[in-house]
Amino acid sequence: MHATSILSTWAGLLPAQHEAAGAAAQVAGAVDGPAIAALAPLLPLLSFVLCGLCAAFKVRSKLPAWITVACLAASFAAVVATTLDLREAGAGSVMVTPLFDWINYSWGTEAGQHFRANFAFHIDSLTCLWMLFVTGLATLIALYASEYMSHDVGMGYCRFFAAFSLFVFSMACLVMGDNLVLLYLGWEGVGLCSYLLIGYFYKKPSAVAAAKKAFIVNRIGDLFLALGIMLCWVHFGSVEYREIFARVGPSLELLREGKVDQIPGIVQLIPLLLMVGAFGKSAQLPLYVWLPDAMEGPTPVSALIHAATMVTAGVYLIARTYPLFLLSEYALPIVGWVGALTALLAATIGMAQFDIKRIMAYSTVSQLGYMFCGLAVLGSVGAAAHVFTHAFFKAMLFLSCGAVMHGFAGQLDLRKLSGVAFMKGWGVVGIAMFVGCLNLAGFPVITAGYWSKDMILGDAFATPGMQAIGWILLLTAGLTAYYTFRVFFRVFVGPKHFEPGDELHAHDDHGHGHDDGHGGHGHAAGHAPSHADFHPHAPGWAINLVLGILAIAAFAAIVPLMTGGDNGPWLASMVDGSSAKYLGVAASQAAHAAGHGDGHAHATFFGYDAHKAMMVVSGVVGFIGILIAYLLHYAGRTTAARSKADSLLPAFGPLATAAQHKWYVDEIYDLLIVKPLWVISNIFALIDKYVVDGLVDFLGWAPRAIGRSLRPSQGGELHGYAIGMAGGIAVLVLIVLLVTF
Amino acid sequence: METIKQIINPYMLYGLCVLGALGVCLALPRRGISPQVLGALVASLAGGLLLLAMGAANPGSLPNIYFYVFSLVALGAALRVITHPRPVYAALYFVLTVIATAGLFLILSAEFMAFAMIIVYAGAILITYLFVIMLATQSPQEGEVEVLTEYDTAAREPVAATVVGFLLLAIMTTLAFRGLPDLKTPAPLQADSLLAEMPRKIERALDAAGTLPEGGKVKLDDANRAVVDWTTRQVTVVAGGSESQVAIPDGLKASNPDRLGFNLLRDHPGTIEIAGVILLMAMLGAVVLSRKQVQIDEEAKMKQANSLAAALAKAKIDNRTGEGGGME
Amino acid sequence: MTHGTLSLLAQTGFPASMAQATLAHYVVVSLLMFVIGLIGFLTRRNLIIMFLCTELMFQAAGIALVAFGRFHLDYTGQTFVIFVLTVAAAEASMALALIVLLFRRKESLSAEDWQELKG
Amino acid sequence: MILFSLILIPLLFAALLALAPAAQARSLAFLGMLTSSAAAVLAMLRFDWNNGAVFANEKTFPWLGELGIQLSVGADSVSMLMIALTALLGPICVVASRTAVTERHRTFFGWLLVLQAAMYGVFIARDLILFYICFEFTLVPMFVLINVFGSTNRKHASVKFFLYTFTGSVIALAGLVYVAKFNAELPVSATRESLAAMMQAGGTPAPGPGVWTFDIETLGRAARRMSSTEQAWVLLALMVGFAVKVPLFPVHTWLPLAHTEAPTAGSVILAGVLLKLGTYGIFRFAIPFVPAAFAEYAPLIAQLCIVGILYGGLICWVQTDVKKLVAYSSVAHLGFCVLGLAATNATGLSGSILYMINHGLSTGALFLCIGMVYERYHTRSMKELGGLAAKMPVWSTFMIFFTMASVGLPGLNGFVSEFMCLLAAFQASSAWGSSTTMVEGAMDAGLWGSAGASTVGATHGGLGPWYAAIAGIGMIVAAMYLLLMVGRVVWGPLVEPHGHGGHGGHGGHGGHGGHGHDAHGAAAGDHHDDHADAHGPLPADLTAREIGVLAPLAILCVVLGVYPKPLLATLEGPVNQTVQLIDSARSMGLQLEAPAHTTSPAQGGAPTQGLAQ
Repeated sequence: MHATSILSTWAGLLPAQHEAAGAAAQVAGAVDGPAIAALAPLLPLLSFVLCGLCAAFKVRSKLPAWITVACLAASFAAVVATTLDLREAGAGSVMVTPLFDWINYSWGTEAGQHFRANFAFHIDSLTCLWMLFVTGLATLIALYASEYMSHDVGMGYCRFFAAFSLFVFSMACLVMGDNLVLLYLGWEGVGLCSYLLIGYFYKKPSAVAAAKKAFIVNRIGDLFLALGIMLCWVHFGSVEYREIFARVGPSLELLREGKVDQIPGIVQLIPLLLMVGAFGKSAQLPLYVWLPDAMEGPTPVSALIHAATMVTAGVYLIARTYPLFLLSEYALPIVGWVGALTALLAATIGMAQFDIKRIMAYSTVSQLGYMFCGLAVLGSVGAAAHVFTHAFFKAMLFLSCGAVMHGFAGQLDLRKLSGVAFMKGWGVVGIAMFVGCLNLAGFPVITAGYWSKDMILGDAFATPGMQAIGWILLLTAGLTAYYTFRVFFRVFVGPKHFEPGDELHAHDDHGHGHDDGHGGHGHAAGHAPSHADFHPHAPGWAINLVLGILAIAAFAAIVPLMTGGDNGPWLASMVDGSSAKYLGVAASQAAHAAGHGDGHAHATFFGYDAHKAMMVVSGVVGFIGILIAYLLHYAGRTTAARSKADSLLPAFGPLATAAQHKWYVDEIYDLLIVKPLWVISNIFALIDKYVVDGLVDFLGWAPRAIGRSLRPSQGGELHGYAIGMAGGIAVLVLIVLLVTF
Repeated sequence: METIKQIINPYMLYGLCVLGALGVCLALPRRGISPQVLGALVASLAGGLLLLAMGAANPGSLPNIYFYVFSLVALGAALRVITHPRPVYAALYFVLTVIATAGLFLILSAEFMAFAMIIVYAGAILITYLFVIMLATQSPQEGEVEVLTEYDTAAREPVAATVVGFLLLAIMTTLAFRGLPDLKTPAPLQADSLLAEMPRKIERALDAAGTLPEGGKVKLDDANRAVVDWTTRQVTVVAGGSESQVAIPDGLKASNPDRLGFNLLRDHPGTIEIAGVILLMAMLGAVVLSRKQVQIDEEAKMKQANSLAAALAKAKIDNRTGEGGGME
Repeated sequence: MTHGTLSLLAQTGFPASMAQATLAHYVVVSLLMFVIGLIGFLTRRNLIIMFLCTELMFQAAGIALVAFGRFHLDYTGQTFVIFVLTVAAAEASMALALIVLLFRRKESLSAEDWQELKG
Repeated sequence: MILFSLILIPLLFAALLALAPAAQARSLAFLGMLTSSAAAVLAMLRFDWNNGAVFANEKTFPWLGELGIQLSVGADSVSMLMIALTALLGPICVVASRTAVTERHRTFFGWLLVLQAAMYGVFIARDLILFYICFEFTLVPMFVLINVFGSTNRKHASVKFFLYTFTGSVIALAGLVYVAKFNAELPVSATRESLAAMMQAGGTPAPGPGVWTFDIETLGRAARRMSSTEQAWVLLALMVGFAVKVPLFPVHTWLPLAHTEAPTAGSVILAGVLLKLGTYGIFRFAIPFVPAAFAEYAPLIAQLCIVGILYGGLICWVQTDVKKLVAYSSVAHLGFCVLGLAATNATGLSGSILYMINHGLSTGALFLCIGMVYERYHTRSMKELGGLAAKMPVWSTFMIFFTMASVGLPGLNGFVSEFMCLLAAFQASSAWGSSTTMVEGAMDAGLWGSAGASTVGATHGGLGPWYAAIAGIGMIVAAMYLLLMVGRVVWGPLVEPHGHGGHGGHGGHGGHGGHGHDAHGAAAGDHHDDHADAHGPLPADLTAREIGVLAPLAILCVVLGVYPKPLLATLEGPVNQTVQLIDSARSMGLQLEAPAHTTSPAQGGAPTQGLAQ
């Protein structure tokens, strides 16, 4: 018994699984999910392990890429299967697939005396929606990367795909976790992978710094998320979604009755804390600064992690815990304003940048702001839809940029590239880029981006008190259209012209890249002679295939948006079938009632129905943006570098410069936070050395010093003894004098 | 404080102590410019004032004028002893101190001690000192200016020492003055009973006065004391078997050495023995210490060691035995 | 010195008494001399002078002893001065012998040169 | 007996080592470590993990009967886990020191074995004196290891380490002896009397109140009967001793110095086990002996922890010495650990004990990693090292891995314990409750918007969300300094100390031949023969032996991060028992204090006045 107990305790997954299953079964309304759902995260994990082994055995082929693609594809299939299972279970159903116990202990039998955060997967329609595009896009981008990263075969290749797989695993945990702690695991896990992948070119100090920045800024958000989780647990006695949502009921009742002020303050505080976590991960003000820098990573990483999936985790978090957000008076308005301001700020910065990848990064920040606004204006469907469509077209845009970067030796400056779409072998890239730009700009009717953006704008104008946000978003939409097509008109059309980059990012530390990577070009007289030989190396089949699929998918994204079954469009039904719409309609109505008193009336846009009006207005705004971009960057452009727009630049004065320098936000942060902290740290170090330790040293030194100071008196010097004797007598006599006084 | 005030105002006492300290401090030799004369003047001033100020409230009980003369000379010479850079002069000043002290002893009616002091101290001990000083000081070579040694010209920590010294002075004077008025004045001697112990002296005095009968002797009792009737100051004299009463001459009394001798020999015989032993041991010690032998041994040892070292070094260098070196 | 002066100085035998104020004068002289000797001992570095200073202190002690003896009409004070004298002589002989010895070693009379005697 | 053998086996091998030829010292030490670890494994197998609170394998020998001192051992699950950690790190240290220690093998390995025995002794002791002897005796081997085998400033470091911790422990001993004295002066209860009459086999009376004994459990029972003033003083004495060992904020300064100067094995043991003696002491003595006082002063302790977390973390951030950085990070990390203890709830205590183990694994491994680099480059300065990923990919992987474990990345071991400690601090607030009678509660109710909010997850305690929030900043700071270290040392352009960086192009060399050490070896051989000698036979990247040292730690990091359930399960017993002690002390304190406050002025006033008159 003794000997076997430890073994049985450690024995492994099987008994624990039963335990967890039993525990889960106790929770009301929980349906055991399909085991296949567990494959969705586990297959990427397997891929991670295999890639790790490849690295250990120094595999010098594309094997890790194929492993990753295969595993991710299988994972995608598992998600699809799960989704089908879920549909069978019926709309709004929730399934739980337990795996094994994680942090699970108790100190009593009462409620709240048992902490349980297990490896178990919460499967509902929101999960499936997210997992579908995460695994799907991940598969495609892994395929893209297999070619894109090919120059690193045998070196960073295994590392790249290992981290890539680990990312998908973490993302799956984030999305599928059945409790907030598992979400936190995924949350930090994707942060780690982001860190590892941004720092992929680890010899570049800027990449290392960017990776560090991303991780630390994210950690700030993570802290608040963790505090939110703790508060959640203290209040609800659980971190599992099912139990939280079950216990949030009384408060929702209060909300429905309009007694907002009776909702406990703790509950209202939870979303405020969770929100900051979301801001960190989704690069919103004031924590957005890491995302543009994160473009130091390889482009597939930018596409998958920093555009399509990871950065939408914040949106997911809010959508997932939407009932909690509804309870707070302040949470959603704050989210909305932060989102709107971020959208505008990032758009203004994006307009002034020249690095096309950075423009895309700022555009991502801006679009994430849109999504947050969508959530804030009680349009979680719109937000989810925008996440969905944005994932496709933004990934495509990044991948197109990546292809350009790949082909032109790291050249990303839009002043040094022109007419790329018309070069030989670049057609697919050009088309993909065009499709992406149309979507991002919100070209009316035919693009998915238009519809999803429209939903958010409509909701914003339809929600009382949120019109201001709506106007900001509308302005941002125009700016977005402008800077998107600025890139397109400058880089992909117009006269053919290119200057190769100094060096391909990936090549700077790998010898073989130098010879063919350094290209020359006739126009670039200033470059090294070898540049004359430079030929842009057009993308291969994998890249083209992926771009093609994505281009189609970007359009196809309209389908789930617009069509569907009985419960409205598919996507809407999926969102509504989850916690993101959990009692949402009633709650929002109640919130409106509480806020204004005039019940169900939607706000209107100049007397028109906001949703219908937006279809027109946003389309027009998008057109105007594109038109301006055309006039400034295509019609008036003479060479690659010069266009009429440049002459307009001085008109904006310091504003343009400031926007180009990202409104000096990095510098301000550095000045206000990093520098003082550094100074304080140094002061602390000095205090530690001289005060805290000095005190200790003094305590050790004092007896020695006393002894040392007395030592000369015993130095054999006659006078010393004599004076001691005389002084001693004086003291003695003095004592006698005083005593006998 | 009350008791001190009978003798001197305490503030004046302490003030003069400070002044004296300042003076002594200045008078001590030091490197560079040292205001020795000024210091000496200040110190003497302080001492003199102190002595004058004491008992000024009751002029009748002041000591006589010679006390001031002798004490100031003694103290001034003592100050010079400790301030003079040349040991020889210091020793000579010490002689002066001894002589002045002897003068004080005279005032205190201790004539024997006064002269013994001069003879033993000034005559013997100080001469020994001078000898040693001569021995231990190199005389300047021909045409060479005598240079004082550094340890003679610069006092060591004069301030600290002076402060300690005068602090001690202030405390001790306070202590002494506090107790002095409480001392009970002893009753004057009723009779010079000690004279009875010295029958021969009485005999000689009677003889000199011519009152002693021929062949007469002073009558002794069992303890060999003269039989004296102090009320009439008459001593019993036995002359040829008959006793007669003879008056003791007026001026006759036991002198200072008499009394001292009696005190010393009758009251403190053991102490004398001890003193004798001390003197003997000192003599032996001095003889042993100053034996030339010791030094020779040391020198010989050193030479031997040196030569051995040299021999070894030599052997090391040219690989030869150092016998020659050993013989040196 | 004339007879008169001497007799003035040395009142033969012990005079009837001595005022306390007068005793105080002698005590002060004695203490002053003692302190001067002490200061000398502390400040001078020449071994011989230091010994001279101890002699000074002996002197001071002698004055006090004689004065108190006089005050108490007792000769023991003077007797003790004799003993002091004896000890001083003994000490002087030993000390001077030692000084000579030390001087032979180091050619110096400085007390500071003999710190190693601390053992 | 199996537990006694844990002490005896290393000592026996140490004695053998002293007699054996120096050439065989290494293998003999390894054998000794393995044997003792095997004994530990055997003890673990015999332990009933389901009843973690029961002290198993108890064995008692009489020793000094007059004072009731016994050789008494036993282990509950907390002890067993600490023993497991010790048993793991011991052999690893021997293997890791294979090339690092180049001379005086017998001294090094002999003392390492003695240290191992002393550490085991601390964890298994059931008698206070035995505990204390072992507790103090860890200092001697560590002193020798630092003093003889340390780097440049080793003399100062070792003396400071010894004196500092020794001073603290002596004060702790005073507190413990006071408890023993208090126990001895208690009246012998009636039932006790009859029990005391029944002498034990050795002729000593059974431990209990009224007799001199150092039995930990008896003393614990007695100590809880002390007055609150006495409890506070005893707590102070104990905390001084244990806080120095931990080390908590103001008394931490010996640690960076000792870590920096110690040899690798010394650092690993120091960070891995020796620091845990402090936290273990708090858990084993401070809390059960004086639970009421501990609960009362827990906020103060927690505040010190938080200061340590932030202050230590920020100091890490500006260090240039890698080892010093990790050493200061220990100050911050142990701050979390003690914060969990100060939360005085089950979450906190479990988390804290887990933290002890996890910190031992991850920080121990970090020290091992740094030691491996030090062996190759003979420097620990971040200014002289950089971009080692190019040259040492395997090492870099491990380094990043353990850094992440140390940062507290979920999925690795650090997270579970760190999260639990923070959660414990968060929930441990009396203000959470619905008790509006308390002023604090009323204020907080106002803050949270509503009274009577359901807080099912809250526990009693003096901390609160602010403690967790501020301590949580430590997580951010931890990321800042550890990533700074990784960014400098592992990533970035290759930087090597002078004499190492001369050969080969920085980038090209790392890129082409970075995987094999052949290229490096050849380059070194061509250009720098002397330096090839200087770092001995070690290749550029890790050897199989070094990987073998790090791999078990890495595996454990993952396993404990993903599946801490068995540990948590077995810790429930002792932890819940301790929490009950605290809770009962707290409730009793509330009952006792209330009347005491009202009556004491009336009663206590009169005699005071009488005295004054």
